[in-house]
Amino acid sequence: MKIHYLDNNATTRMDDEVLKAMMPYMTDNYANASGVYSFGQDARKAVEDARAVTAKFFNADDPREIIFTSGGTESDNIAIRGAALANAAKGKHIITSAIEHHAVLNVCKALEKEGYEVTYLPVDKYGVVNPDDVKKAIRPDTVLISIMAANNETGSIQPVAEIGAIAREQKIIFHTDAVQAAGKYPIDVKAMNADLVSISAHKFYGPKGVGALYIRKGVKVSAIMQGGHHENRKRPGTENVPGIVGLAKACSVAMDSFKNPKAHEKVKMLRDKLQAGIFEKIPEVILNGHPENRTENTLNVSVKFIEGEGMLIQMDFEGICASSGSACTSGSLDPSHVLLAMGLDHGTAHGSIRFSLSKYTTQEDIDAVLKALPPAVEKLRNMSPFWKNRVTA
Amino acid sequence: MKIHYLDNNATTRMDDEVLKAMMPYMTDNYANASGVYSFGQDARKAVEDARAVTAKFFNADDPREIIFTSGGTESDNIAIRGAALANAAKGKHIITSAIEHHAVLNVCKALEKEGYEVTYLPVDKYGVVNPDDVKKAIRPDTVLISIMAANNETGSIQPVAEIGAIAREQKIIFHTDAVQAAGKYPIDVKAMNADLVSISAHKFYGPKGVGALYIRKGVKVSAIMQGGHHENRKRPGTENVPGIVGLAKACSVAMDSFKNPKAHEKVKMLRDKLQAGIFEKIPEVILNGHPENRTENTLNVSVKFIEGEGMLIQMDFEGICASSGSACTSGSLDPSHVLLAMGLDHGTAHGSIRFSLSKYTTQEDIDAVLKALPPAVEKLRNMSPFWKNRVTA
Amino acid sequence: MKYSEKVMERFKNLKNMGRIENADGIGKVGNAKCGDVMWIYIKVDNGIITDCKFETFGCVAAIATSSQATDLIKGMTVEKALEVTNKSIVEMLDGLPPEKLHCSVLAEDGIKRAIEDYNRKKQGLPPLPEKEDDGHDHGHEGEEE
Amino acid sequence: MKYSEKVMERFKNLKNMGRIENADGIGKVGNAKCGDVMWIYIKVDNGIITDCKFETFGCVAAIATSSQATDLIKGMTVEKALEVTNKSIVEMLDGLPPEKLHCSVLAEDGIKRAIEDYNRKKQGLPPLPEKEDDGHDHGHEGEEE
Ligand SMILES: Cc1ncc(COP(=O)(O)O)c(C=O)c1O
Ligand SMILES: Cc1ncc(COP(=O)(O)O)c(C=O)c1O
Ligand code: FES
Ligand code: FES
Repeated sequence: MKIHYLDNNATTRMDDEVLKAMMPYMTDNYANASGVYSFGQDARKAVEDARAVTAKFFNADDPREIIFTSGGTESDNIAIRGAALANAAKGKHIITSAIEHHAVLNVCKALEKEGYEVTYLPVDKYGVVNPDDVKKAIRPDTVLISIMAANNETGSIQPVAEIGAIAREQKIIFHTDAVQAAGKYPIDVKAMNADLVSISAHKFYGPKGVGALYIRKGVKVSAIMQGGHHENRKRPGTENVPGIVGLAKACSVAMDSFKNPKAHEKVKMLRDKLQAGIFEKIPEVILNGHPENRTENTLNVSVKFIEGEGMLIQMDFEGICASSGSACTSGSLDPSHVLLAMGLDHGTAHGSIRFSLSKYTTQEDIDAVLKALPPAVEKLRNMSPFWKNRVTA
Repeated sequence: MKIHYLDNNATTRMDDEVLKAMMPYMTDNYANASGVYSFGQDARKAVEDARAVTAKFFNADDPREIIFTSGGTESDNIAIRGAALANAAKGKHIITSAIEHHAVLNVCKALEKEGYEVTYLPVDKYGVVNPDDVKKAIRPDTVLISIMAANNETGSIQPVAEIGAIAREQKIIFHTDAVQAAGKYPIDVKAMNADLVSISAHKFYGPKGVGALYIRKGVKVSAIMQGGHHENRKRPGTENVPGIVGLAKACSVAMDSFKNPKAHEKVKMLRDKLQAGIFEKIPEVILNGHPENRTENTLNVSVKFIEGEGMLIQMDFEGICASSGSACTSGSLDPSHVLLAMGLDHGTAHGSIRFSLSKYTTQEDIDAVLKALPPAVEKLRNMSPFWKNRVTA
Repeated sequence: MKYSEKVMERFKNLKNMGRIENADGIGKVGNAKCGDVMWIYIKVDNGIITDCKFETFGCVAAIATSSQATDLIKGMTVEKALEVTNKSIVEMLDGLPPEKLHCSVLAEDGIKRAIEDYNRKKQGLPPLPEKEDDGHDHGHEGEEE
Repeated sequence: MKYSEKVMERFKNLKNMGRIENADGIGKVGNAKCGDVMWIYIKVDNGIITDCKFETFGCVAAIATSSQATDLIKGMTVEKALEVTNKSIVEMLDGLPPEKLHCSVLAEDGIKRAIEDYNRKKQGLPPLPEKEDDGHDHGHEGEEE
C-alpha cells in the first residue's frame, strides 16, 4: 500500500544527500577518529569539518562550542543535568515550562528528587510561554532556564529570544530544546541569547541516533557519562563518524533550504490546505496550537467526542501515518501533557491528532487524509456516547 | 596508498551483510518505532527482532533482558552508575580492576566523589585479575563487581566465569565489559554468571554509535538519562533503528562464525605469524599480555628504548594503521594505565605498540608490518639516548 | 505496543455499534485509569439476550472488546452472560498489549452492569448511574461538552 | 590531535640525529610531564656552533622539534642560540597540537643547557647533570634499562 507519511515530528526520511555523505564512512572510511595514523586523521577531519558546519547551522562563533551526542534526548540531558550539576554552587532552582518534551521534563523531575527545585511555567491557550512569567519566576538561586524553541505536538513557537534576553540580563544559563525548530527555520544562538541548544538529526532529514548540543564558550556543563576524552571531555565514546557526518549534511541541506525557501513554502501551503480541508469537512474540530506562529509543518487538531487512537488506526488502514500525543509516549494512557497544559479537558485532549508534514509530502498525501479522516470520524462518533448525547440534546 | 588496517580493537570495518541489513532502515523503512501505524510497527518489529537476536548472542533467556544504547561507553555507564545508584541501600562499595577501560574506570572515579568506595584490583604480569583477589576484596557493603571479559590493549582474557561465580555466591551484582570479547568468542551470560554485560557494535563489524547492555531479570538498574519510556524505561530517546538492526546483524554474523571457526583460526594464525616475525627481526622486544589466553586478534609488544608514537607515524608512512595505548586516550601523555598496572616501567610502557587484526586482515598486511617495523625501530633507536647507552654499556 | 491481527480485524469490521432505543438494560461504565467510557445496551426476551449494542468513547482496545463482547453475549441467557470475563474476551482477540488489558475490563463491567440494570428495572427500581473504578482520579470532562 | 604537514615532513626527513663524540657541550633535559628525554650535543668553534646533534627518547613532536632546533642553531653564535625560543621552533613547524606544545620546551631547554655545559667546561667546571622540570613526579625508568 502507498504510505502517506505525516508523522515527521516523530522522525523524517533521510535526505538522499545525507545518506550519500554518510556512505563512505560506513564503508571504506571506517577508521576511528582517534587513530593517530592518516586513515584515522581523515575520520577526525570529517568529524571536525562536521563540527564546523554544525557551528554555522547554530550561528555559533566557534566549532568548539558544538558537541555531538546520541540524539536530542542526550543533548537535553547533558544540557540540563550537566549545567545544573556544574553550577549548583550558584543555586538549585530551575525554570522550565509545562509543555517541554519528556527529555527535559523528566530530567527536571529527577533533579527535584536530588534536591533541586523546579518551576514549571504555564502556557496560554495556544501553548505559548509568557516571558513575563519567566521574569516573575526568577529567584536569586535560579541557575538554569530551559524553554523549548518550538513544541513537538502543536508546533507553537516560543518567544525564546525574549526569554534568552531575560536570562542573559540576570546571568542565568539559558537552554533551549530546538529539536523541533531545527531544519524548519534558522537557529541563531546569538539572536536567541541561548547558552545551550539541543538538536536531533533525525528530525530534519538526518540519521537517527545522533544529535548535537551547542554549549556557549565559558558555560560550565558537567559530563553525565564518563569514559574517554572525546567531545571536549563532555561526551565520551567512540565517535559515530557516519552519524556525525550525516547530521552535518542535514545541517547544510537545511541552511541551503533557508536561502531558497520554496520547499518551506510548499510545506506550509500543503499544511494549510490540510487544515482548511479538515475544518471544512468535519464539524466540532478545534485547532491545537498557535494559529500563526507555529512550525510550518505541524497541524494538531482535536476532534471532539472521540479518541485519537481510533482515528489513527482507521487512517492506518489507508496507509496514513499520523500521531496522537507525542510518539515517544504512545502506549501511555494519559492524554498529552501539552494539551492539558493548554487548558484542554481530558476528552478533547484524548481526541487530538497530529499531522506533521515534510518536504516530501505531496498533495496526494493531503488528499488521502481528507478522504480518509471524515468517514473515520463519522464511524467513531457514531459509536461515541458523547456524540449522540450532544446531537440529540 | 594501500591501507594495512591493524587497529581493529579501536574499530572495525562494517561487514557488508550488516550494511545491507541496515540500508532499508536508512531509506524506505525510516519510521519511528513508536508510531502506532503499521509503518511504525514494522520498525518496532525490526527492533524487537534485533533484540531477540542480541539476546541469543548473549545466551540470554529473555529478549527483555537486552537494552540498546549508543555504544560501549553508555552500556558501561548505565551498568555501573545505574546499578550503583539503584542498589545503594545495600552498600556503596564497588570492586573493579586497574585495567578496565576508561568507560568503567572513570565512572568509578566519579562515583568515588559521590560517596562510593572503589577497590581497584591489581593484575599479574600478564594483565590478568586473580579471582582470589576479588574474593578478598569483598565487604559486606560491596554492591557491584565489574571486571572486563577481555582487555582492549593486551587482549588478555579475564577469569570472568570464576569471578561471576564468586559474585553470585555472595549475591553481589556482577558486570562485565565484554566490548572486546564480543565477536571474538561466544559470550554466555549464564556461563559467566553475569548480571550485566556491555557490548559495542563497531568493535565486531557492526555500526558505530550503537551498543547493548544485558540486564539480568530482577537486577535493578537506574536509568542515567531521562526522557521517553523507551528501552524498558532504562534508556530514553528515539530508537536508532538502523543501528540496532546493524548491531543484531553483527551478532548473527558472529554467531555464524563461531559455528564455522575458520575465519577465527585464520586471524589467530596471522597474528601468531606477526608475533613470531617481530620477535625474530627485532631485538629487545617484550610481549604485553598473556602468551596464550588472549583474544585471537591482539598483539601488543613493547619495543624497548623508544616510544610508540614515532613507530606509529613511521608505519603510517607505509599505510599501516596500529595504535599505542588505547585509541580513545591518544593525545594523552601518560603511558597506558593497563601496561603500568602490569608492572611495566614508564619507558617500556611508552614503547608499546598494538596490532589488532580482523577477519579482513591478509598475509599482505602482516608482511607490510614486518617490512616496515624493523627499519622504523632502527631509526628511532638510533636517535634514542637509552639505546646507545645500552649497546655501548 | 502492538495490537493483534484479530483486534485489528475486529476494529475494521465492527459490529453492534450504536444504541438500542428502549433497551431493557443499560450498563454505563467508566475507566478511571484513562477516563474512557462504555455504554452497553441489552434487549432481553425470556431471559435471553436477544440484542446487544455498545457505545464507546475509548481506545481501540476498548472499542474492539466491546464489539467482541456484545457479539458474544447475543443469544446467551442472562445468567450465562454474567459469567463472561474480560479474560475470555481478550483471549478471543488473541490477547492485548499488557498496558491495554485494563481496557477489556470495561466490557465485562458494562455487561454486568447492563444486566444489573435490567434486573432492577424488572423490580421497578430506578436505573443505575454510571459506574467507575475506585482508583478514579478525574472526571469525564468529555461528558460535559 | 593532528600534526602539521611540516612536522610530518620533518619527522620523515630527520636531520642531526645521533651524538657528537667529544662534544663541547651536552644538554641533557627531561620532561617531567611525560617522562621523555632529550640530549643536545654541540660543537663550538670560536663562539660559533659548528655542529649540533640530538638524541631524543620522546614523542614525534619532541623528535621533530629537536631536529628543527639543532638545524636552526648550526652556524649561530652561542649568544644568538641562547635567544632561540620553543615558540619560534614551533612556528617554523607550523605549530603543534596544544597538548604537544610542552614537548617543544625540551629543545629550547636542551640548547640552553648544552651551552651552559659548554660554558662550564670552558671554565673547567664539571659537566651538568640532566635537568628536569619541577613538576616532575616520576623517574626515567627508561634510563635504568
Ligand atoms: C522537542 C523534542 N525534544 C527532544 C526530543 C528527543 O529527541 P530524540 O528522540 O532524538 O532523542 C524530541 C523527539 O523525540 C522532541 O520532539
Ligand atoms: C573494553 C572497552 N570497553 C568500552 C569501550 C567503549 O566503547 P565505545 O567507544 O564504543 O563507547 C571500548 C572501546 O572504546 C573498549 O575497548
Ligand atoms: S485506554 Fe481507555 S479504554 Fe483503553
Ligand atoms: S610527549 Fe613527551 S616530549 Fe612529547
